[in-house]
Amino acid sequence: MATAENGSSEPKFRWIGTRPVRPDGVDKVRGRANYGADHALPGMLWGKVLRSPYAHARIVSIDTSGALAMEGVHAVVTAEDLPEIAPEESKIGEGPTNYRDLSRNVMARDKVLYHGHAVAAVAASSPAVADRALAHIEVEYEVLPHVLDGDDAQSPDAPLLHDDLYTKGVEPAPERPSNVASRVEMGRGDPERGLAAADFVVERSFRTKAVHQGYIEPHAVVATCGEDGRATVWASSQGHFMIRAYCAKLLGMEQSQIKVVPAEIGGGFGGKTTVYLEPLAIVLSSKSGRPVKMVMSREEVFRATGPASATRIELRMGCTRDGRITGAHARLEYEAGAFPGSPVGAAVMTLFAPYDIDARAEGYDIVVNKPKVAAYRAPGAPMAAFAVESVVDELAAKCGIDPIEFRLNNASKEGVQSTFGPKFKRIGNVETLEAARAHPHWKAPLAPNQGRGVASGFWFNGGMQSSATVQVADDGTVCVVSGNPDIGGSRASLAMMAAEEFGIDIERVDPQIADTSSVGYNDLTGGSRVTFATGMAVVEACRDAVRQLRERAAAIWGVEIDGVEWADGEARPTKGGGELEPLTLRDIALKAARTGGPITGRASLTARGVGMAFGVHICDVEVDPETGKVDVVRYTAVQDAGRAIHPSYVEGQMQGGVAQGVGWALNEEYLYDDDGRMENPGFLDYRVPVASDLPMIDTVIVEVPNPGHPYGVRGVGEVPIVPPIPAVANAVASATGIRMTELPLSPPRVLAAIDESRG
Amino acid sequence: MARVFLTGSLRALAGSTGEAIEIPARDLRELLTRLEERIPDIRRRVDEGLSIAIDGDVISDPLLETLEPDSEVHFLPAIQGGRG
Amino acid sequence: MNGLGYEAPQSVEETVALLARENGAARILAGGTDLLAQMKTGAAAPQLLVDVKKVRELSSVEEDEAGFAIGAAVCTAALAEHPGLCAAWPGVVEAARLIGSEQIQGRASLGGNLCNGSPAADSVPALVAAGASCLIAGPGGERELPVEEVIVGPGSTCLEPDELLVSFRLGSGKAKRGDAYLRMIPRSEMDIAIVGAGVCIELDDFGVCHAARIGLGAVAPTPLRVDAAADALVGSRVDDAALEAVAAAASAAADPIDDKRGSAEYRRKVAGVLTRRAAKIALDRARGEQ
Amino acid sequence: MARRHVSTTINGEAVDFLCEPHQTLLDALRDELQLTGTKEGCGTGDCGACSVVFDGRLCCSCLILAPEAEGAEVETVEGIATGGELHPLQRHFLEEAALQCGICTPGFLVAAKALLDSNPDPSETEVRFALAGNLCRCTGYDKIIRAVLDSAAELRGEA
Repeated sequence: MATAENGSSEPKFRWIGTRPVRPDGVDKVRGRANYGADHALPGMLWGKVLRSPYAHARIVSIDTSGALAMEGVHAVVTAEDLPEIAPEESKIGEGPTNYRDLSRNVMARDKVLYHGHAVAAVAASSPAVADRALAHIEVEYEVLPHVLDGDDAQSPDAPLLHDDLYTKGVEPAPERPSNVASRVEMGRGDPERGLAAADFVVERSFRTKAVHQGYIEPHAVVATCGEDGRATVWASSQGHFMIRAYCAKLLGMEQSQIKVVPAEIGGGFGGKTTVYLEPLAIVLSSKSGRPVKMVMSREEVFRATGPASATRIELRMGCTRDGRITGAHARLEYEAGAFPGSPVGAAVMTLFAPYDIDARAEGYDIVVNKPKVAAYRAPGAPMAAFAVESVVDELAAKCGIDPIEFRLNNASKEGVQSTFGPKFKRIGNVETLEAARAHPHWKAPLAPNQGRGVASGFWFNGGMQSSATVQVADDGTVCVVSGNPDIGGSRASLAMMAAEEFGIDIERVDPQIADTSSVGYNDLTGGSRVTFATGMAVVEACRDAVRQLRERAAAIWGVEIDGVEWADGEARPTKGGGELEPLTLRDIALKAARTGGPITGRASLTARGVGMAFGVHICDVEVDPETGKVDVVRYTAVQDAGRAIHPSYVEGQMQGGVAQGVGWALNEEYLYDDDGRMENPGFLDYRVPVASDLPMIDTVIVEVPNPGHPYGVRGVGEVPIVPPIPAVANAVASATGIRMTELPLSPPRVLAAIDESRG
Repeated sequence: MARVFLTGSLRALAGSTGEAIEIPARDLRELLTRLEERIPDIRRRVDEGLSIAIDGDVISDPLLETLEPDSEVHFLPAIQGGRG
Repeated sequence: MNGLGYEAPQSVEETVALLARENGAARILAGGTDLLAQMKTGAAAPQLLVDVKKVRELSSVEEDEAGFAIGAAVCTAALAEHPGLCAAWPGVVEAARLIGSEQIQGRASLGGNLCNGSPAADSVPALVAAGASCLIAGPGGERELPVEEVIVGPGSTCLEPDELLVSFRLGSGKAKRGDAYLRMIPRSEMDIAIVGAGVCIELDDFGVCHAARIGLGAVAPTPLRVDAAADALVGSRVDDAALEAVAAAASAAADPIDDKRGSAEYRRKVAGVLTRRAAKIALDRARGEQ
Repeated sequence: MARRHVSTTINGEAVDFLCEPHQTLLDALRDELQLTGTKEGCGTGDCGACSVVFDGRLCCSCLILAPEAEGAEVETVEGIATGGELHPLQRHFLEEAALQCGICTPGFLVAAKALLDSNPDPSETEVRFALAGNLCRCTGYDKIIRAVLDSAAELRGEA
């Protein structure tokens, strides 16, 4: 089970570190929580999307008259119903997203760029009528040659997806358009010199396939837009402020015309940090004059929403005989899908982070005729870690040094200059490696056909903007209002921090996620930022309220404010306060009307002091030598959380990240036929891990507090998906003696490698 | 006096050989104005999607941040889809 | 999928009459776990669904001294609750219990699994090994066929549009006989078999195998009865040499395709491995050791 | 096309609804009866989010035709808590953080209750295989399996 280990002196908290039941839990176990598809409005129509049957084609004409003439069809939408958007980089959401590309991904304009690309949409009286209506929309296509693979897309004679796409980040600027959208490079020192001086050099090429976030809730939205041009949207997303901003931009509306109400979200993992259906639902509602519900089928989720990039990574790394890495060079090629925007930049930034070494990485973002990729939990990092942690394991073996010792010898720590530029501030890389080494799993015996692998993982986590308001009711209870969808229990963490600040019982704190018109702007739930950044805003808002409470107490006692201190939920006179009786939160709140009015704390901030975080995972596998099947038989995840606010949900993030990483390593992959059609768009043949595939996942939370946060919090959501792929791959290598460098490690691939090695 | 570290292509543009160049500036705005002497379109590049790290703190959309006398400033390519 | 009719007849005769009337536009609905999924993806578009779960002969498991009559529409979860069947044919029951998840088991039937016509159907190799036969009713009366003759190609069976699969016939329990089924799937559950192997072995009083039957799934356009592999066991004490021989014979008989679930070469190799391992389990059961 | 009238029993109460013959039981529960606790994750019986107990058997309601509910007994997640008291499974799921986003939780609760009703003392492996038809992408299953085992112990009076 989880054991928290930290060296620092432990301040005494009443709630932080405990495991209260989450305040929104009862609705979720009673089946009363409303997710995207659970909303219904009177007179509601059903919307469906017509999707391209081709991977690459010009749209010659679209005739919607047949559909419009059908009984029960109330509106049809094509690209003409959406404004032409100028190319402009958005600063919010998932990092720089080009609004023109976003618009063309929501609905194809002039060209379809992948099989499943949205071409038109209808709103009808029932899903069945909507389906039939789609069949009556005639689209004339001029089919174009397509390209599905990153390598092929780079060849000079490859079909071009965008004839106005010139590679960015290359000097001098190229004259010919290309499928390579951008080049990015980062590094430190002179790795070539280091590589020349190395005793051992390992050079390998790695390939990973596209995989999907696999959230169980398909994308869903209900939207209504009146004749006054005002829209209300119930959306299941990772950020309803992002939904409002993107819809306003794509529809040429003001943000004040759109209110987005956050539905509960059934999983996102980065895949719901953009828009697919929302703009279409608004336009369909506006044209039909009725509310419109749109729910994707699972097949649509696979064919038309953002997977994580397929990648090819070449890595060269060298070390001295005594285990000191002298240099490394990596070339990363990430498929972006139909529009630029793969997370190769984040991969280039993070892949060498666990190590204090001279290294350089160059990354290429490559468009292909497949769905536009979207963020997937530490976007870009898991694939790069597969390469780095596999080669580090091989180097350790060549030196005959224990793989954790080898990593400790080269570990980055505070003050070390990272390969992406800045010096590391206080980080828990060493402490996490030491906790893994100390765990009984590291030295436990192995049975025949079993192997053990270890791997490190890093993520820089996000800060960005958050707002919170804290309303004190006259019965002394507190409502904490914030604006981040609660994917994995963040309401509980926010309530715990508020209860700690006020010094009251957590039952008296009511955490609410408010719509876009009821709380200040909040960047989306992503980058493992909610407990960190929104938590910081909640703490600031609580401190603002406590200051007001002290002011009211001072007024009641007729003293100066610095004569009043706040402790354990009450105002107390400071020393020398004589016979003044403490005033509880309720006492002060009851008199609020007479001492100045309602007490409301408020905070809006861009969170600074982001805590970067590390994880180290140990994995045991058993490999059936006759069928190539790999079973995970034991797993231990160690991670630095800075401070675990609610340990159960920190453990949950770690265990969930492990399961997704193991699925990515063993069985998950997009399979495409030669026409660019996905062959396995369903949970039967797109194999996510099931309960009987996994053992219990032991967790160890290391706490090296982040000085940048009032409670030392570091983001925990993304780190845990980074180590599993290499941990599994290193375990398979330990069990079979074969170094596999192409995912997934499915039974046919493993058996082929075993037979090949037997010659 | 902030020490500014430039990455690959920026370093070439700035014509600097070493890892870092020293620029006197009390805040980011001042720093960018001085840097424009060496890299005329530095502001466009920042707007187009460059992140800046000040003493290890990565800031995606920087403008007014103050600088300490010994601050270190790094220009990083913006993180595409980097905050999933 | 619209304008769909739904009927729930009470007898075999009524069902056959309905099928005859619709001549091909009707589909039998037992558990529906394959059929409804296909209707949703457009792979099937019947005009009429004939729900047969109310017909006694299709929804019950009868046991008499001759053996078992398993209704074609009985859900596989119910088979595991029939002590006599589990004792007599553990291989058939474990194969049926591998069809999908617990939720699928609450609906899926042996009839549906067979008539869906998939070469990778989990229950069919075990039924073939068990020497099961199928009772089929039609306008002209009933006929009985060995199970291996029903699937004639991927997704198609020998049943006429107006014929109804009523039940499966299996022999009664027998000492010194054991059957077993194994399959290869990438996960531990919830997958379609990349390869399936059903083996049934009968030993004489001296421990020598005097009868055997082997069925393979997902290695040919239809589930296969592989007599060459069975012959490799007959006359042996099912020792290691015989087991190697049965593995080789199974691999040789396999004629698989490359597809999204596995390569032909992989299926050929694993067909041998699974047949050998299933034969070992069947042997242990025949010796009463399991 | 004429809608069919279906009279059935849901969570012990007699219920009537109208449906198109092609609608599934899941569609009827959610869109005709506003019982939205049962969720759709895939529509093809591969994720378990739509699990219900149908005539005593655990099933995927997305693969049952609504007309088949005529005269049947249907139990959904909304019927698990009785008399304003959470079922031990619901309580343990909350106390042990066995859910994060919660979209799969209704399906897991229905499937786990069906398991414990038939096997009051399952091993960890038995629980894992019995729940293999319910996909969860957030938790990695660990806390779900522990919550089911702890609920079983409490129901046996051993907790």
